[in-house]
Amino acid sequence: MLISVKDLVVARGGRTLLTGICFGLDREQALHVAGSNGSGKTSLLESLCGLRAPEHGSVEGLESADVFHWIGHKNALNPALTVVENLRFWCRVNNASEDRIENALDRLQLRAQQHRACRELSVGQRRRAALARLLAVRRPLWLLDEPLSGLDAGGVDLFIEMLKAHLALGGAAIITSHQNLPPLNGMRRLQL
Amino acid sequence: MLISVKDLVVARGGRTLLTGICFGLDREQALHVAGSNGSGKTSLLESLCGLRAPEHGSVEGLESADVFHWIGHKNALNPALTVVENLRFWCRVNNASEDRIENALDRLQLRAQQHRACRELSVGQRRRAALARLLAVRRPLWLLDEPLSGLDAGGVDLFIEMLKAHLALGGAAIITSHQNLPPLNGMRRLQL
Amino acid sequence: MSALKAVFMRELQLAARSRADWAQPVFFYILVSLLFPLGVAPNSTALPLFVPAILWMGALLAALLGLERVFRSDFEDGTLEQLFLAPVPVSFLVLGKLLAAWLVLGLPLALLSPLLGLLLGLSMHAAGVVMLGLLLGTLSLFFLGGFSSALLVGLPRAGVLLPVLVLPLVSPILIFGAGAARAAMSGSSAEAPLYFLAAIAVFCICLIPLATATALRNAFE
Amino acid sequence: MSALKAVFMRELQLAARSRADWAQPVFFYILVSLLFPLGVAPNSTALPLFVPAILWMGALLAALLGLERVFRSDFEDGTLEQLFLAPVPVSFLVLGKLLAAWLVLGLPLALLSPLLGLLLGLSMHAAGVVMLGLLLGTLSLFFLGGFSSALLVGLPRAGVLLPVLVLPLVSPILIFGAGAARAAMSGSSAEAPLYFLAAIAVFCICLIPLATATALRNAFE
Amino acid sequence: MDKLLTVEFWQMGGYALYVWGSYGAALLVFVWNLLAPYLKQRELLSRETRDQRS
Amino acid sequence: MTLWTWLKSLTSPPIFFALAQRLGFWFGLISIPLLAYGLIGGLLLAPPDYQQGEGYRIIYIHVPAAWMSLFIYSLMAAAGGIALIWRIKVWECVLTAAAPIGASFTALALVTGMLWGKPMWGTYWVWDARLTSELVLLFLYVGVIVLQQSIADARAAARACALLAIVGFVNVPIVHYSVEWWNTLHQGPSVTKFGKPTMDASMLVPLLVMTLGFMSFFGHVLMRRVQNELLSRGEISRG
Ligand code: HEM
Ligand SMILES: Nc1ncnc2c1ncn2[C@@H]1O[C@H](COP(=O)(O)OP(=O)(O)OP(=O)(O)O)[C@@H](O)[C@H]1O
Ligand SMILES: Nc1ncnc2c1ncn2[C@@H]1O[C@H](COP(=O)(O)OP(=O)(O)OP(=O)(O)O)[C@@H](O)[C@H]1O
Ligand SMILES: [Mg+2]
Ligand SMILES: [Mg+2]
Repeated sequence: MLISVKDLVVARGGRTLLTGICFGLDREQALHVAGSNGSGKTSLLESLCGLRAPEHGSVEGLESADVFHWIGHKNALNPALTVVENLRFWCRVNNASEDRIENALDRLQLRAQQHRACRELSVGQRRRAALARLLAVRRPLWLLDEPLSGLDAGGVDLFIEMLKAHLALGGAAIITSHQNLPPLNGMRRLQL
Repeated sequence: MLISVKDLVVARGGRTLLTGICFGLDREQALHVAGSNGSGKTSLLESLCGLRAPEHGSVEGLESADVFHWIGHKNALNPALTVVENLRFWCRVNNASEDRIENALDRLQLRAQQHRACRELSVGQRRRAALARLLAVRRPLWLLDEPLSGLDAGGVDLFIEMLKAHLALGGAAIITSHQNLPPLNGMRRLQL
Repeated sequence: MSALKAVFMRELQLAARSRADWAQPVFFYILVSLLFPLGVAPNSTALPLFVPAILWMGALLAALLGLERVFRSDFEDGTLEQLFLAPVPVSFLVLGKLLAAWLVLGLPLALLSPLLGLLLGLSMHAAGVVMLGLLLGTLSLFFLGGFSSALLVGLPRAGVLLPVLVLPLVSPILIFGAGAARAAMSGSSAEAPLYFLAAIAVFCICLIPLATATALRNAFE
Repeated sequence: MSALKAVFMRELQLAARSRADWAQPVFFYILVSLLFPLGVAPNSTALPLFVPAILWMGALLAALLGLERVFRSDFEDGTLEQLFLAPVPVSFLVLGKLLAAWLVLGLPLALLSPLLGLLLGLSMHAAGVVMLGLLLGTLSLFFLGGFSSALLVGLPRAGVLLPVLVLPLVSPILIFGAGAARAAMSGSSAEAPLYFLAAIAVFCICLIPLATATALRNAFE
Repeated sequence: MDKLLTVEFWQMGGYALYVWGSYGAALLVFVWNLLAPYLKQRELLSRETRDQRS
Repeated sequence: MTLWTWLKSLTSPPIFFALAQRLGFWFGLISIPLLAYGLIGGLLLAPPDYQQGEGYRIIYIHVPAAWMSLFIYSLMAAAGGIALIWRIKVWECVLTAAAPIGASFTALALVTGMLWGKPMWGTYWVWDARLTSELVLLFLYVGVIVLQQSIADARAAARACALLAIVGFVNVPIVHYSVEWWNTLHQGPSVTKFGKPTMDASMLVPLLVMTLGFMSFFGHVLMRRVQNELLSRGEISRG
């Protein structure tokens, strides 16, 4: 089990949003968390990765920070730095080698933009740069909040490919998305 | 004609993105602008509404500010103010009456959140609050940049309903979206 | 007009929401004025000579602290572009915003100054002149400062750049203001410099909003 | 360690983005210190008495203005949450960030101060003491400035408490710093206050990153 | 022109330091103003030819 | 050159570039004899002052430099106005190109003023209105330069500088009239009182010639810098 969640209760601003969340995720499995606006998907993922203390319940498997990746609604790109500089920074902070950056940029088709400051990128290009982090630093579990937002059709396909390859390599992923994801092997759906 | 665009050239940071854009839009017509990430959809819409000077070409029909609504990637909601306060502010700045706010909130199902500060809303709820401006202040032409981003399935349906009603009332709209919009009467598609 | 009022009221509303925003400049002002004498030998007889300069510089620097963010949050959350598309001249809206900013951040400084002045040993009369001067002076200061921060909106290190632009612009105000206070202290008439300050304030209120609106617009393109 | 270095280098990189960046703190400091004399009667002979206070105020302001956004922009663009999930203690990263900020903004001020002091009429010896004092003092001031900006990000409501938290820490720095300079000006030994400043600096470097990290953590919960 | 060779001229009635200091400063300003744009232009033009070649 | 092409050259980067080439050359050429005569006239021909002796010869640097500092800032404000109203790139370049030159002349006026003040007033510096406002003028120039370098986009930067130059222009009359408004140590207008200058012609003529020399030198450098500005913006492609 990469992650196992038991009886999780998530609350925001004094309102209980989710109760009794239980699930476990093994290698080569993915979970698509779906739910309407404000149902608590982002709050759930933040609780899983430890940014937010859950009201109750336990999350096992994510104690060490280098097991998982978290990509939220925000891209965590410094607007004044270029795409490459941002990625390099994240590799260094996470003690990872910088060799995979090139490959990550290739895969996300950001080669032409790699030396441009992130403030000069379009919204979708910025999202791609954020996703490139997943490939630049390898981690077994991905926690992704709306990874498809802002991506064009080609970008969505690219992401699905990335996800497939990740699962095939023994990774796992928890993904929220309002768009339907194509059925993949090992993908389950959690409706909030 | 609500808007007529002739031979528009759009450039960003010294790179020419689009050339020879020509179209006109009448009442009860909508234009779906589609294109890959970075193709210049946002830049085009910003040029149309006058935030950005086009390199070349002319845009007619948008000289007066109270003809059109612009909703960009950013929601223009002050995080410290509540949803109602934000909407009221925009009504006042635009010299519109505040009567329609209630209705707008109802339509976008934001009634429960109306007195919460926008920083405490989920991403989709914030997008809904931004879209509520369309109903709170009535304008014949809508320029919307990715209005569906962050909306759940219900939210997308709501938006399509809004759009239909707007067109039926003699309005027009230019919309960028990476998601497919359902075929509507009077809707055309512009592929960049 | 109603749009100007809307912008003005919103600023006040926001200020009431986050008290930290306006508490910081006031705190800084007190800090500077009270710590300054500590930097000087205790009981120095020269201190009174410097009180006007301390009160004026303190107010100026405190105002800078607040001005840095007048336009930034609006720029970042997209409010500014909407304001550009409103059916009202932007300079109007800027006027409302800056007046409100002055009311929230500048007025408290001016009202506080006579108190600090008395603490530092000014006479009643001189303290009054300092307050009057600062009432007028901070007004110009906020308009010039707002203009400069509009020039810098969106830049990552606006905080340090702002003083570099503002201080030269406001130095005449500082000279007149401290001059008025010094005149009051020495018993001569402080009217002329105060009139000068009033003239500058009127000039700033009338013309600076136009320049500021242009500067903001420039930040988009 | 490599993470600390990464954060440190990124700050420097950001500072180096625009060509004029290195010059900003310098101009900033020159302007602040030269404007003070403007408020004083022309040719006042008492000016040198105030020079230490002027130089220290400039440093305080630089710390507050320059650090206003250290954590805010990272918070807003999502960098901060990623840093919390990095496999390194956040207080480490905070240390890197604040040291870099000091290097970019604080160190130039300290190095410049003896020059300004000489311009404003300090003796050679006193100018040296001012520089030493500022080297130590700006370090503490920058850490405190970073802490207060973290408080504003993490606990916006605590903003009003800011004075209560920061004031007791800032005032000894200013008192000792200016005291050292005064001692040097009057020819007596400035060692004791300088040691005190060093002690405060060590204290700040060791403990403030921890407090700052805790304050930042609150931004999420 | 003989005046140039007299010591009195160079002493400037005791003001030599100030007068020649001023003229020296002026010389510096003039030289900097001439050189800076000249060097910049050379760099710009060479960069452009390099860009065109590549 | 007809009037029409002349006007067009003021708006079209490539044409202005060529014009700047020629103008720059002529300005440079003219400045040589003017400066030379100014130097000879000022240092050799003009008689010593009856009060200040030889020390007054600093005037031939100080006053032209001070005048230029005011003139160039005014020019920048005017260029800024033109650039903002008609959105003409060439004038944006004129504005940003003039700033460093103006700053250098302002610094020169300050340095020579200080060097003159020591023998005349006994001190290098006093905080009086004229001296202070000239210092402030230097900082205004610095502000424009720093602002320009801080904004990445060249056009946005130039337009921001234009606004700053216009708002900062209020300082120019303050510098000029400071000696009349406040009683200062500094010399009142002695040259600029047209009609009856209080200076002898043998002293005055070299000063005026020197000023013209400074002007045309400024013209030469300005043209060079405008060319650079246009080149670095990629407005000119030399094939
Ligand atoms: C740092 C010190 C000084 C500064 C910053 C300074 C600045 C200036 C400025 C800005 C002007 C031009 C004023 C205008 O055209 O409106 C000027 C003119 C002049 N200065 Fe100075 N000055 C300084 C020291 C001196 C000294 C020491 C003297 C001589 C005793 C002097 C003599 C003059 C004269 C004769 C003029 C021409 C006045 C006229 O006819 O307009 N200056 N100076
Ligand atoms: N500030 C800027 N300076 C320079 N270039 C920019 C700037 N902003 C965007 N660009 C570039 O302009 C192009 C168009 O950007 P735009 O935001 O219009 O794209 P878009 O079609 O809206 O893309 P998306 O689908 O990702 O939103 C992109 O290639 C982008 O990199
Ligand atoms: N800072 C906050 N304080 C209080 N309540 C909050 C805060 N942020 C979000 N909420 C509330 O918590 C609920 C869940 O928010 P969350 O962001 O997790 O929703 P979500 O499922 O991610 O929605 P979306 O699909 O719109 O992204 C929402 O009802 C929201 O209003
Ligand atoms: Mg969410
Ligand atoms: Mg876009």
